[in-house]
Formats: sequence, C-alpha cells, structure tokens
Amino acid sequence: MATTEAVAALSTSDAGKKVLNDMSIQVATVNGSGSQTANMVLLRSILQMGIPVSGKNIFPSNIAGLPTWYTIRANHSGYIARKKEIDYLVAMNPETAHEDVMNLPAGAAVVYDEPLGLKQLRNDLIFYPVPYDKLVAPVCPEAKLRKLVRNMLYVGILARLLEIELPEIEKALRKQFGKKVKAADLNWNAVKAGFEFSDQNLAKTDRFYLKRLDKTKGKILIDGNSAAAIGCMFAGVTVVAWYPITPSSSLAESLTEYMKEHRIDPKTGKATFAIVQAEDEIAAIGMTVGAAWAGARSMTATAGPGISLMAEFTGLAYYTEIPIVIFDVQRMGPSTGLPTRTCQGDMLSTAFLSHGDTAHILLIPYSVEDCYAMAMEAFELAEMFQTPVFVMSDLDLGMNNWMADPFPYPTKPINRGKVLSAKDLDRVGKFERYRDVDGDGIPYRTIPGTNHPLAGYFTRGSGHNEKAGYSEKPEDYKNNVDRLKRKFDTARKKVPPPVIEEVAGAEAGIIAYGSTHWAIVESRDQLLNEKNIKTSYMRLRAFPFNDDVTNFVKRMKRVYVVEQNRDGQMFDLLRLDLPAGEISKLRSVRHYTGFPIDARTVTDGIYSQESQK
Amino acid sequence: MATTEAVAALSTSDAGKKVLNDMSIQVATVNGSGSQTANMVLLRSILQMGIPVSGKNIFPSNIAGLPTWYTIRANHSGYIARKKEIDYLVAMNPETAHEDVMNLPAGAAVVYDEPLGLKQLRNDLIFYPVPYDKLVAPVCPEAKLRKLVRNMLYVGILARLLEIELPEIEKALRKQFGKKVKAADLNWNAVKAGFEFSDQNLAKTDRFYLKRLDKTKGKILIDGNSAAAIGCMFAGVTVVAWYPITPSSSLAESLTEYMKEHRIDPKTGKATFAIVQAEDEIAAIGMTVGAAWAGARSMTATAGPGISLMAEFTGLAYYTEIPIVIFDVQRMGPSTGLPTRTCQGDMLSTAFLSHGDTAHILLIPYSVEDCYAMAMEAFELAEMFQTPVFVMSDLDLGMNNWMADPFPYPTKPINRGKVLSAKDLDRVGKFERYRDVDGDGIPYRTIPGTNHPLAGYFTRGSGHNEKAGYSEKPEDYKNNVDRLKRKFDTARKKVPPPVIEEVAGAEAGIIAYGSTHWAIVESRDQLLNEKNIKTSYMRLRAFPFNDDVTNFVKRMKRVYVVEQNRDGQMFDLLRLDLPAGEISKLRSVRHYTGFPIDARTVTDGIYSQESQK
Amino acid sequence: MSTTVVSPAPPKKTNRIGLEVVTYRGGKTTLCAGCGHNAISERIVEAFWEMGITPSQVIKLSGIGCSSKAPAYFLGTSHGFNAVHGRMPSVATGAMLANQHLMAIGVSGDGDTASIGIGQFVHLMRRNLPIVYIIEDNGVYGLTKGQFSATADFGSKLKSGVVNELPAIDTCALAIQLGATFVARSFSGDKRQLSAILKAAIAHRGTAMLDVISPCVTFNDHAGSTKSYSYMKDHEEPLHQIDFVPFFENIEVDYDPGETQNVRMHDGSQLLLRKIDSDYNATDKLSALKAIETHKNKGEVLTGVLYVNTNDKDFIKLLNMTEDTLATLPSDLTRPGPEALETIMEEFR
Amino acid sequence: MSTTVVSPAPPKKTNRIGLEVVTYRGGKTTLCAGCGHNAISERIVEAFWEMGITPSQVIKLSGIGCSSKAPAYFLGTSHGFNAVHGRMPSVATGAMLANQHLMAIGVSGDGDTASIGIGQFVHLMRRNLPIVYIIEDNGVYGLTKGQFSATADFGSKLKSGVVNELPAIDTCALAIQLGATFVARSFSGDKRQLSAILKAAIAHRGTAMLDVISPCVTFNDHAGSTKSYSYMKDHEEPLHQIDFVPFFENIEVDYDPGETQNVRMHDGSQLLLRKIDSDYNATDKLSALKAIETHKNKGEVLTGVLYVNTNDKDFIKLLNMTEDTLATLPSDLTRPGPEALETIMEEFR
Ligand SMILES: Cc1ncc(C[n+]2csc(CCOP(=O)(O)OP(=O)(O)O)c2C)c(N)n1
Ligand SMILES: Cc1ncc(C[n+]2csc(CCOP(=O)(O)OP(=O)(O)O)c2C)c(N)n1
Ligand code: SF4
Ligand code: SF4
Ligand SMILES: [Mg+2]
Ligand SMILES: [Mg+2]
Repeated sequence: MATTEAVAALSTSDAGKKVLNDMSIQVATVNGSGSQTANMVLLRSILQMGIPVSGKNIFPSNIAGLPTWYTIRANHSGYIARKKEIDYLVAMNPETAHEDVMNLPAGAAVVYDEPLGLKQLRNDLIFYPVPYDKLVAPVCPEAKLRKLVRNMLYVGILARLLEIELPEIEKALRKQFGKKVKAADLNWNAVKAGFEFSDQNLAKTDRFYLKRLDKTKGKILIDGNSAAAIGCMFAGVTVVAWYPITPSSSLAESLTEYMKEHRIDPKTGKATFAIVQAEDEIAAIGMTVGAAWAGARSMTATAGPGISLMAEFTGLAYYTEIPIVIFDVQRMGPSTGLPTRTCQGDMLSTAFLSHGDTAHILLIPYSVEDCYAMAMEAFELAEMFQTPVFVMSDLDLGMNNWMADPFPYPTKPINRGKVLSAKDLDRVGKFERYRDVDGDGIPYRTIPGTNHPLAGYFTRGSGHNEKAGYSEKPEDYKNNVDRLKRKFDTARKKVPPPVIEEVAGAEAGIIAYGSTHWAIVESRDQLLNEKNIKTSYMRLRAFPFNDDVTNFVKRMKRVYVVEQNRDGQMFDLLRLDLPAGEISKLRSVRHYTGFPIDARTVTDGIYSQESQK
Repeated sequence: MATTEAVAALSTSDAGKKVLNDMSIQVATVNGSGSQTANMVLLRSILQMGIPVSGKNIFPSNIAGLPTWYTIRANHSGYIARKKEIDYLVAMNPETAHEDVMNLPAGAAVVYDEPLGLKQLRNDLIFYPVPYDKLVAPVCPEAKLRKLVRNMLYVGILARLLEIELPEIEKALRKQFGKKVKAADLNWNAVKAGFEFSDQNLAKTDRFYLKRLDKTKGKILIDGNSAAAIGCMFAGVTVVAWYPITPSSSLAESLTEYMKEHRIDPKTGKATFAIVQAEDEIAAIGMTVGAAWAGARSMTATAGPGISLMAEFTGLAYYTEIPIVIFDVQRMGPSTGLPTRTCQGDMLSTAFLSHGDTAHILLIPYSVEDCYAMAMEAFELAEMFQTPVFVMSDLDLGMNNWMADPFPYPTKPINRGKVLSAKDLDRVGKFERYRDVDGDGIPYRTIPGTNHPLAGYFTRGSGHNEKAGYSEKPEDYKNNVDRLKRKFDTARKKVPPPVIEEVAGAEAGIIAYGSTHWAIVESRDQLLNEKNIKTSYMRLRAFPFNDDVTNFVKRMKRVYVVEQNRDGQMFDLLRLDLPAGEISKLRSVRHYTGFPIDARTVTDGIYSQESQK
Repeated sequence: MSTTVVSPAPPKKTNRIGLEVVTYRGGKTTLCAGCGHNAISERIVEAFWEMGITPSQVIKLSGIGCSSKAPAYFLGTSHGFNAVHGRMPSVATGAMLANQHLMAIGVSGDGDTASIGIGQFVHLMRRNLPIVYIIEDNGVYGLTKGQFSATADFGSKLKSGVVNELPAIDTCALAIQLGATFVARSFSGDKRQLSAILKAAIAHRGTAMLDVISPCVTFNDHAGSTKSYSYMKDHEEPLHQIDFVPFFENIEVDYDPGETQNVRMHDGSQLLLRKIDSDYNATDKLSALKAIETHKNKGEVLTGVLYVNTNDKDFIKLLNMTEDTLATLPSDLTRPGPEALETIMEEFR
Repeated sequence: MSTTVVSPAPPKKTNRIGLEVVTYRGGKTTLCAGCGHNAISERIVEAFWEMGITPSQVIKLSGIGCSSKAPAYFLGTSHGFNAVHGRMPSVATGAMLANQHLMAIGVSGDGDTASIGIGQFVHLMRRNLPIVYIIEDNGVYGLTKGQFSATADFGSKLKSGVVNELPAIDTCALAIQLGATFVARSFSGDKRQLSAILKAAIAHRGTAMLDVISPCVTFNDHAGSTKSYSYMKDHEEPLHQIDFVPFFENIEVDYDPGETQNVRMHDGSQLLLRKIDSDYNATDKLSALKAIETHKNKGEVLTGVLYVNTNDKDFIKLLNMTEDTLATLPSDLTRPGPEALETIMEEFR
C-alpha cells in the first residue's frame, strides 16, 4: 500500500539546493516490531532542537505482523499537517519496501536494510544501505532483544545524516526509558553504533538537514486522547463507563491511569471516581445516563459503531434532559470501516442522532490543547443545558503525537448548572422539573437522594408535562419540545464561537474544523504564495452555529468548506443553517482516504474551483 | 385532554342551515371497553351509503381504563383528513366528558350517558341524554356482556339522529361479527333498541344529516399496516424478523396471518416462509441482514426506538450492500415519546442512519393503496440496489381505517436484481463482488450455497476491495465509497418520482408527503375557495429526490413544505438537495401534537405566510 | 416443629421513622384491574414502609412495559426513572455509582428482562450491584398486546391458540449461575411469601433478583397459560415457610437449626427459612439449580428464597470507592490542584 | 478396558468427496504467530476436510475481534460473513432460515460473545439453531489490546497487574441451561480432542457450542493468567477420551457400555466417550452443570463433550418450513395468485 498519493516529480532545478528544517521522514515497518520507542526518540529530539514537528502513525487494524508507517514531519514554518511527499524513507519492512520506494518523489533518500537490495529500483533517489544484522549483534548480545534494538540503529543513522544533535537524542531516549536505565544504556549504544556506522560508511548525498531553531520552547508532545483525559479529570468527572474501541480506548485507559494517580482521596486512600468497562456501548451510555441523572459528572468515549449503538439512549438523554458527555474519536467509514484510519465522518449523523426530533451539541477540538480545554467545556455545557454533549475528536488528533503548549490550569470554577438542593427547595417552595422558569428553555433539576419531600420527580422517555407527570396531551407534548428547541437556541450563544482570521481583500473564505485545521494553515500560505489567492478563514468549534458563522459567510464571496469525509457533512450542516441567500457561496473540498488531510489536497481543491470562480 | 385544538366559534348565521354529509363524529370512551366494533359498524355503514369516510383512533399507550377517542369523518367532497372540529360527540367516558364538551364548537351535538349530567355545561350545544343502563338491561340479559353491548346502543341512536340507513348498519354489523351469529343478533337488537329509544325520546335539533351518495363504490376499508403486509406477501417475502413495537406490530402480525393462510405450499402443507419474533430490534435486523445475504427477500418492521437500535446494522447493510426492507411506522417524539400518536419525525435521521458516510433510500406511502404498492416496490429496489430500503409509514396511515380501491394484482414479475447463478458464473468465468461492471454503481452478487468454485466471497463491514478482499488501502476505500455514492445517484432515477399537480397561474407550491397528503387536498380547496390562493402541489414519494423535485421548485415562486414534525425534516432534506438558488423559496409548515394533521392547520400555516409574501 | 418465631407486631400507624403507609404510595395505577403487577406494587409499598426506608433515599427504576410502569404507582415522592426498553440495569448501575447510599429498586418485565434486556441482566447479575431487581413475570408482552416472551413455558398457549415451542429462560437459574447473591421466585398472589421476600431483599446488600409470577389478566390468564392465577394456585410449590425479622425489631429468635435455616442479612436482619424440602440448602448454588430443575420437570413452580449468599462483595465494594457520594463531592476533591497538572505536563516535556 | 475402537484410517490425499485438504484452507493468517486462534483454524480445516463437507455449502460467520477474523483463514471458497461486534448469532439465524441446507460455522471471541454479544448468544442457544458455534476464548479482548473480557476468571491478572474481581461467565454452563444441544469445552493446544469434538459438532444437528480456550500470546499468556498455554497445560482436566466414527466410515464399534457412552449423532455418526469420571452422563444437564462447577472449584478446567442431546428439535424444524430453500423458491411459490388477493380484498369490503 502506498501512503503517498499522486506526488508530482521534483523539478530538477531544485535538486541541488540544501533543504533545511523541512522534511517528512517515514519509518516503514511492521506492527508489533517495537519501533515506537525509536520513533518517539526521533520525534522528541527534533522538538528539543526547537524545530516544529509532528508524528503520525499509519497502522493496520491488527496486532502484529502487518505494515505500519510512522511519519515525522519537521518544518521551520510550523506546518505540522501530514505532507504527501516523503523525503526520507527508513525502509524496514520487506513486504512494502518496493512500493514504498516507488512512491517517493525524486531526490528523496532511502535508508534500508541492505539485503533488501532496493538500490536498483530507481536512479533518482539517494540510497543508504545498512547491514542491520551485522550492526546489531555487537551492541546487543542478547539475541532476543535484537529485534527491538535494531530500531535504535536507524535513529543513530538518521542523526548522522540529518545532523540531529546527539545529546538531544540521548536526552529524549533517556526520558523515553525512564527508570529502565539498563535498557536505556543498551539502546543508547545502538544509537551510537548507528551513528558511527553512518559516519564511516554513508556518504551524505541527499539535500535534507535539520538545524537548531527556537520555535518549540516549553512545548510538550502529547496525543489528543491523553489531553482529553486530562481535561476530563480536571473537569471533575466522577463516573466513566466505556467499552473498548479503536481509536477511543486510549482516552478511557489514560483517564483511568490519571485518575488512579491524582484522584485518590488523600484522607481515605479511596477513589473519588468510578470507572467501569461496560459490557457494550449501550450499557456504557446507559451507565453514563444513570450516573448523570443521579448527579455525577459522567461520560463515555467511543467511535462510530459505538455512536450508532448509542442512538437510542442519546434520544432518551435529550428528551429527559440528562447531562452526559460523549467523546466520539472518529474513525473511517460506515460500519466497521477502517478502524485505524482517521475521518470526520460522524458529524451529520451525530448532530441528529436518534429518531424523532432531536439535535445535539457538538464540540470540535482542533488541537491537543483543545482536546483538553473542550473536555472541560463539554461538562460545563452538558450541565448548563442538561443535554448530551458530543466531543467530536478523530483518530489523527486522538492517537497521534502533537506538540503543544503546556495546558493551563482551569480558571473557572466548576458550575453544575441549575440544580436545586434541599435548601433551595425550602426557599422556593415549589419544583416543576420541566418548567421554563428563566425563559431560556433550561429547566431546574434535583438530584436523587436530595432529602426533601419536594425533590422527587419521575424521569421518563415517554410524554411528560412540566411537572414531569406522564402526559399524552398534545399541548403538553408541544410545549415541551418547543422548550427543548428554545434551549437549543440558547445553546447557540453559549457554545464556543468560531475562530475567524480575516484577511483584508480576501474574496474567498475557508471553513474548516477539527484536525483539518493544520492543513488549512499551510494551504492558505500555499494559495497566497503560489497562486496569489488571499483567503479568510473560519474554524468552527461547535454545533449549533452562532451568528458569527452566518456573518462570516456574508462577508465572503465564496466559501470553501474543507473536511475529511465523503459526503461533505459540515457543508450540509451549514446548508441547513445559513440564510438561503448565502448558501450559493458554499463550495466543498473533501478528503476521505483514511489518511490525515494534507495541505496540497486543500490547495488543489480550492484552486481548481477558484480558478473557475 | 382535549382532542380538538383551538376551534373557532361557529358564526351564528350558519346555525340554522342543514349540514349534509359533512361531519365529524367522535366517540369518547375508555380503552378496553370494546367500542371498536360499534365504531367499525358506524364507519362501514356510512361507507356503504356511498359517503366518503375515514376513521381515526386516538388511543392511549395503555391496555385498559384510559381515555380513547374514535373519530369518524364523513364528507361528500372526499375530505378524509382529520378535522379539528367535532360535530357529534358520543360521550361515554365520565373522566373526559367535561373537557370534551367544553371543546366543542357551538352547534355541535352531544349524545351522552344521562347520569353524567352534561347538559348544564353549555347552552350553545344540542344535548341528547341516553339512559344506557336502563336501555341495555332488557336487550342483554347477561350482565357480563352489557359493558360491550352498551356501545351498540349509540350506533342505533346515531343511526336515527343522523339518518344512517338501518339495513346498511345491519349489513356492516353482520360482516363485523362474521360467523358469530348469536353475538350479531344480540348486538343488532341493541342497535334497534337505541334506534327506537332515539326515535321516541330524542327530538332532533342539530343540523347534521347523512344521505346516500355514490362516491365509494367498490371501496374497501383497511388500515395501512394490513395493506403493507399484503404487499409484502405478494412481493414474495420469505424471511421476516421483527420485535413488537407500537405502531408497527400489527404489520408483522397481520403478515403472519396472511402468510399462514396463503403461503403454505399446497403440495407439502409446509410454510414457504419463516417469521421470527426476535429478542429485540438489533436481532431482528441482524436476522433480516443474514437472510438477505443468503438470498431471501427479507424484512423487518419497527418504529422510532427500533430504528435507533438498528443504526449499526443499517450501516453494515449499506456498506456490505445487502438488500433489506425496513418498515418504519413512525410514532411521535424522541425516545419512547408518545407511542400511540402519529408523526413524521424519523425522516432526517433515517435518511442518514448510522455513522460514517451513509445515505439510504426512503419510500413514503401516502395511502393504504400506496402501503401495498410500495411494499412491493421496496423489495424490488432493495434487490436492484443491494441496499437497505426504508418504507416510512406512520401511525395514522398504519393503524387507522382508510377507504381504498381494492388493490390491483401486481403486473411486474419479481426481479431479484444482479444475482449470479452457478450457470452465470460458468458463462462469465469471473466474479468480483464489488466491481462496477455496468457503470451504475451496482455490483453483482452470488448467494451462499451456489454450487460453484467461483461463487464464494467474504462479506465484511471493514474495508474491502473490488474482490471483497480485506483492504486498508486508501485507493480501495475511496474507490468503493465513490461507487456507493454513484449507486445512490443511480437510485434517484429509479425510486418513485414525485406526483405533481400543477395549477396554471399558481405562484405558491406545496410539497408534502405521506399521510399529510389528505390535509393538503382539503387545504388547497380551502385556500382557493376562502382566500383565492391557487396552489400547485408536489407529493414526494421517495428519497433521494430526482430532477422533478428541483424543477417543480424552479417553476414556483414560493414553496410550502408541510409536514408532521417539529424540525421540518423534509424541509431540511430539500435544503440539502436543491440548487442553492432555489432554497430561498422554501417555507415550512409543521404540525406536531401527535394528532394527525388537519387541513385548517395547513391553510392557516400557508395563509399566514402567503399574506405576507 | 420446634421453630418459634415471634412474628413482628402488627403494623402500627407509623413506621420506625415516623411515616404513615400513605407516604409510600404512588400515583393511581393505570394498569388493568386485576393485573398481578398491581399486587406487587402493594407489597412493595408495605415492605418499604415496614422496613422504615426513607423515601427520598430510594430510587425506582424500570424499563418499558406494563410492569415497567409500576414504579409510578409506589413511593410517589422518590426519584423514579423509566428508562428505555430492556436497559434499566445499566441506568441503575450508573445511578448507584453516582450515589452508593441510595437504595435502588428496579422493576422489569419478562419481555424487558429476558428478551431485549437479557444482556444487561446477565452483566448486572455478574456485577452483584446492590439493587432489588424484580421481574414482574407474566410470560407475555402485556403492553404490546400479548406476544410470547422468553419466559413463556414450553408448550404454553396464547389466547389465539399459538403454542410456544421454545424452552423458557429461567431467570432464577440464570441469576444464580451468574453471580446474583439473593435469588427468589414468588407469586404476586402469595401475599405473605412475597412480603417476607421483599423485606429480606431490602435488607440484602448485593443483587437481590426476584422473579415474581404476575398474571396478565388481559392476555395470559386463560387455560393453557402457565402464568395464570389458576395455574399458579395449582402448581406453586413453596420451598419453605419464610419469616423475616428486621434488625430493628428486638426479637429473640428461637428455632431448630435442623429444620430451619437462619440467614443473617447485611443489616443484621434475620431471614428464617423453615424447610419443607429438608435437603435444601439455600446457600448452595448447585442445590438451588437442581431443585429448580427437578420441580420444573415435575410441572411445579418452586417458590421461595432459592439462593442467598451474604459473603460476596457487591460491585460498589469492588471499585474501592470513597464512602462519600460521588455525585456531590466538592470540587476540591474532584479537581486536582495545579501541581497535579504540572506533574502530568512534565511527563510530556 | 474392553472398549475397542478401530480408529479411522490415516487421512488420504483426498476425502470422500474427492477434495484435497488444500481446498479447505483459507487466506494467510494475519494473527500473531502462536495465537491459539490459528491452531483452531487448522483443526477446522482438517475437520471439514475429513468429514467431506462441500465447501460451497458451508457458510462461515463471525463478529469482530482477532478470533472473528479467523473465518478468512479457513475454507477460502466458502461464503463468509464478518458481521458487527457481538451480533453474529442473528445474522447466522437469518442465513439459516434463508437456506436451511447450508452448514453454518460461527466463530466468535469471548468479548464478542460474553460481553456485547451475550444477549444474542442466549437466544441462539435457546433456539437451538443448527450451527457450530465456536468461542475462541482467551479471556481478553485481543484486537483492542488486552482488556479483560467477561470470561476472565476471578482473580486472574492482566499483564499490567490489574486483577479481575468479577466472576467469569461460564459459557458452557449457560449454553447447557439455555437449551444448546451439544456443548463442549476444549483447548486449542489439545489437537486430538479438539478434532474429535469438531467432527462430532459437524455431525450434530442443532446448536453445537464449543468453548475453546485459545491463548492470546500477546496479551494473556503470562503468569497470573488462567488462559495461558502453561496454565491450560497444568489445569486441563479431560472428562473422557473421545473417539468419533463418521457415518461414512464402515467401522464396527465394539465398546463396553459401562465405561463408554456411545452417542448416535443425527447423521448416523457415532460419538464415543470413554469415561474418565465414571459417574458422568453426557446427556444429563444437571450432571454436566455439577461437573463444571465442581472442577472449577478445584481450580481445574474440565474439557470434553459436556452435554449432548440428539432428541430436541432444531429451530428450523420448529418453524414447519418447506424443505425447499426459501432463498431460491420460484415466484409461483412466493407470490400467491390473484384469487388469494381477491379473497383478502373481500374481507375488507
Ligand atoms: C426499543 C423498544 N422496542 C420495543 C418497544 C415496545 N415495547 C413496549 S413494552 C414491550 C414489552 C413489554 O413486555 P414485558 O416487559 O413483559 O412487560 P409487561 O407489559 O408484560 O408487563 C415492548 C416490546 C419499546 N418500547 N422499545
Ligand atoms: C460496536 C463495537 N464496539 C467495539 C468494537 C471494538 N472491538 C473490536 S474487537 C473487540 C473485542 C474483541 O475481543 P474478543 O471477542 O475476545 O476477540 P479476540 O480479539 O480476543 O479474539 C472490540 C471491543 C467494535 N468493533 N464494535
Ligand atoms: S395488559 Fe396485562 S400486564 Fe398489562 S396491565 Fe393489563 S393485565 Fe397487566
Ligand atoms: S492479539 Fe492475541 S488474540 Fe489477537 S492475534 Fe495476537 S495472540 Fe491472537
Ligand atoms: Mg410481561
Ligand atoms: Mg478474546
């Protein structure tokens, strides 16, 4: 399988130039071979050199033995989206080596296991053969460990070829191994062996170099699922129910780890939370609903198939007004699809998840910082509006490594929304669960166990009146769902507004969201620099939309909605929301191969339509 | 609970006129009291008199003891939608009698149980007190049966007051009781007793009369679920898996009865079908999918909560291209909602049911004839396109009684779509399950058990290539889902096109679908006659839309989308599909109380917007 | 017989927490007159009253069905939750995690539990969540008008004459096998037995699973039904005579251990099972499974406390949770301080 | 020992329908080297080949998981269906209704069956659908990287050291109780036993439920696991020695009924169970349940044919279906004539 799509040949005039701090390195290997540590060391040491960087894993839905590609992009301008072209291939996997090499652009470099004999495949590439077996034996006497240690050899080789600073590599490596000093030493020796081999045997003929910059000071490297987990913990989540599913499992699993570490009551040594691996997604959301009803901040995390299974309970939570948070770490395709590939394919069906008239709040993080912040925001909004809130992350964001500023400690206190305590009930002397007391559509609730004769009420997914009594009366039904609609309209103004970057003189606007953002940043520069097309940009952060969205479109002549799905789902949601007169401005750019979107695709997609206007 | 909403007072000038063949009769009673037979006799005898009629049951989600209203509308012009105003109330239920009476328009008549003492409630109504207990005793010596027989008294009373022909009543009654002659006699005596009592004791002072017409010749009276069941049987369905849920249960249950009667192989006395009451909706659709995959024409029937539960399997069937038919007999509301009330609330979420990029064919019957015909159409389309097809009926259509022309025997032979037999395989010598051989996006399939070495293939909800092999390759994924989209586009031209009734000079168009149709017919006349507004009308019959839909909108200045849900779901589907320039023409008229929509609501909804243009 | 049980004093006007029985009633039932479910609601009202449970500390949960409507008809001031069909167990689990101090009573039907809900049922039993879980078992789907459920017995007949050819799922046998720690079968018409069992179930900490045969007078009370009043009157086979002595009644219990099994409940109450079948040991799983099977083969419906185990940890205990209610923990306990965030950030530097 | 079993002749190059074993193979496995599931696939290949089943008449079904991938690795020319997670039973049911003449083999995992799929599992067993249903049981979710499943034993440990505190669901005990008619437990490492059981399962008409312990070398093969190779080697306790004599092998079987139970399968094959535990009666539910429980309490994993019942009707029989395949009935059988429509219309006039 090619991980590079349709790459244009390098113009020969560029061939001589030195390329500094701008490259994609791909390690093509087999999953289960333990290359992650080596790749993380590479990634981290480049970051430590002050160079913006990102790491993306293209892995199979399989445990061991199938091809995996890890791609590191380093870029002085801070472009960290996926790039189609691979500049440096580390070919470790015999099965894909041929195809991997054939897909490289001219001028790329290939570091490969000598016996693979790739050299003869092309004459427009630079080849660096490495006798791994020969090199690994002396550094790693224990034969069993060699499979793993081999990987560190290429770290050393790349260090030499690309001029990655060895002390940064050692620092990164020792961080990676933590307290396992012996393992760190062993691996460090392998790095050095690779470096020395390279130094003595490989004549650098490619154009790619890394050199210290100062653009990453203080940055951390983290995946979106960990970031979201941290956010959930600081949001004060108390009940988590989940069912394993790629790519969301690591959210629940890292949350479990953090909670065990930081959420044990110091007085009693007991957990201030409950995390349950449920028997399936229906049970997971059922527990989440039950816990939220009984007053806990509760959540679940899942992916597409789980979202489908959660449809019925989501409708119940919407209609009975129970605040739950659901993370959808989106993966590719309908049904099982491609579980290890990324997509933004659940937007439309989640916005209207479940039968009957329903609509849901969606939050859409675009960065790991945002995964953290929006996790907290999600709980606040869920409790403020007493309704399900979906956080629409994706595999690229959730499972890949991103650099980020350290997360700020939350400044706002936790707000549990309109909850009436026994004292409140004494004071107001009256409680009607579903009455719109404040005119914002949001009713008051009480929590089971509240020791007050007025507190109890009956929650039901069937028709109910303002007093939560069973009702089939048409006026009660209408009154209630009209209020729900009013509540949703209130939410428009409270969900995170879009972020707009407006450029004077730009006729074309771009709308994007989530992990697509990073390709947009780069593409806008490409459009400007290569085609002289100025663009304004609106990054959506939530559904439903507020007026900023309409106003942005109003100010543009043409608006490109860029997203990662086949059907243009955000394009559709916008069509449903914008004033009719604005809709003709919308154009769609879509990417849906399962790989993260790249800037070139966006640029081409926009340019081909802009050029026809 | 009032079953009449906001009814304007009758202008006193009308008070004297005789009203012929135009009225709504409402029997307000308690469910489980056995009034259905009496109501059916009333309904049928009016039909037999040649007067267009409809019968609608407003019943609670409960087995016995709660209020039920049965409404019969008779109308010379063939208006058989629900009418808001009740002209004739038969008040049998002490609990609701007060409210029922208070909601009547001036001039209405009330036949009531004397002890209820309703007379003093209003002085602008005509009251007919009936001493039921006294009357029933002599006709029905067996005390146990009196509760049931009471109901026949009001049939006789109404017969006298409204001038329903007694022989037609007897005919209808004897039909209703079938072979139970003794019961028929008993009840017939009750009718006569009611008639005589009325004749001797009740001076007719209201304005309502029925008189023989000739507008119902040859018509049958049937509910949509039975009609759909008959359609399924003649479609050649072989496997049915279902789970009970109101209002769809009677579809599966009557299908079971028909199949037992008409689908037993005469040679062997064995069933040519399998019907399974599954353990839940997920299993029901799973069995449907399995059966369809193995070559059966298979189906399930459900309502909203079941649709939500079927989301995951629907996505699987879409992506693996398995032809299944799903009846959604829509009921009111999100979650459990109002199970015994009608709605068109699942349109949007069903069109895009399941995560990832999916879209489904929806067929939308508007009449009982259509329930029959579309059941057959659904199987044809499902097998033609190898995809799930939803038939979007509703409670009003499915469970109420409608007059109809007898159903025509199907003329088209059954077409199983692109299925390759062992012989075909011999001939073509090659089989790739997911290849677009014909350029229409529709691939060929084989059926398990096909005795040929080429026949076998692997069906999976995960990524696959044209040969049905497992694949995570981006190009395979894209190729496949692009073909699915192509297939869906092919379907646009094959699903039933809309029915358009265009009126010269009409600026305003109406778009409606399903059971809403009947209110439209009447409303268009109201608009014309009362407000002098000409309207053209397009009745949608399916999703996705074909070009007729766009062209209709293009020809109109303003288009009213009338539907029975809160969110304007078809309005939204149209927004997604129409050219941007046409969208501003769309306006929305919605009714969502759980009661069937009436013409006045449509007229008011349209007029209030038309008058502002 | 040498067992002497001083039966509890006749109910007083108020219970031990000073409440009258009326406080434990709920809304007016909308079920059919004569429906077994109504009788169960009455027993629930009495049992909670007699046990002196504070209504505001009780949560009532159910799925969908006639039976699942029942929680609206008892304990009117408690919080109630009528969930989606078959999924009450997960909702109850979540609620008990949020507030372990609540007393949960779940009401389900045989359709709600044994058909659509069997998956959540299995896992609820396995987790031994503290809850009184009642199946109001009529062998049919009442609310959708009388289809067979999965507890309908092999060979039993619908009103329409259709015969059930599938074996019944025995929810008690299943519960015992899966880990429920208090499993009983009773009959809505057996006032005395059902009352005693309910009170013991309330005293139990863990999953108390009660399968209560509860005839559907509208759809399953005819000849040919095995869940009708008359069938149950003829075929009920009580395993023992049950007496329940709540912990707060200061009563000396004197009994013959050979003939009576005395089970000490978590709250100190005592459950006295005066054996009819003298071999039976209610704390032994296999003996319970065997007794159920043997009586079923004889065409009898064995009722009573089939199995009880007061040793196993309940689900809340397993999770090592703080004693404080999670739902109302103050934010200084739910939001770690800045130093925790700093520690975490450090890992990613 | 007086039982004499003339063991079947050594496998020939082609089987009774003239096919070589290679025809029964599938795609190259993508599971981990050493995964128990691969060994099971090999036994399946052999068993179908030895039984001489026509591949085009077999359907292979599964859910989602490493185990559920297995059908791609055997019987490459048969139709296969990789359904959604936990819902293979319903798909298999539908397929068998459409074509009762197919031979269905379902492969599931312990997560796929005992967690998300337990509801459909329960009802599949209850229906006694003709299918060979195999749980490739490793006590963890392999494909999602090693979380506990619901068959993980109480007290067993994950690699990370986390201990399982919930009781395991015993799928065999459950299947027996629910109505499956052939229930066995085996071990992927026990070639001989697994082969014999598979062939008997193929010969059986009804639900043959096989729980095969199948170690996950990547996530659950460490010390502390009770589903590891070494644990199974130490704790497997075969119930009997199994010999299977297929109907088409013309072999006289001579055995001592006191020591060997001879079960005649639907197709005329014979299953010979040479008792180790001499009290055991494989046709008695209670004795099976008891044996499972007793050995579990001793820390042993009892393997063998735990229960077999060749008397009960399978689901297809219950439905009184025509012998013809529903999927391919000609339309003159599936579409009644105009007179039928007329009769129906008459009812509504
Ligand atoms: C998802 C879903 N499917 C189906 C239904 C329809 N339904 C309502 S109650 C019920 C069965 C109730 O049977 P049971 O639990 O035995 O209760 P009973 O009425 O007999 O007390 C069904 C199928 C539903 N409400 N939701
Ligand atoms: C609806 C749904 N939820 C979750 C998943 C993710 N998932 C894939 S396999 C699996 C568990 C597999 O465990 P098991 O059945 O034991 O198979 P094993 O891999 O151990 O052989 C899960 C949870 C999914 N594919 N679909
Ligand atoms: S239908 Fe049956 S279960 Fe439902 S309320 Fe009536 S008697 Fe009870
Ligand atoms: S992860 Fe475990 S179950 Fe999955 S293939 Fe590897 S060894 Fe087998
Ligand atoms: Mg029931
Ligand atoms: Mg497993």
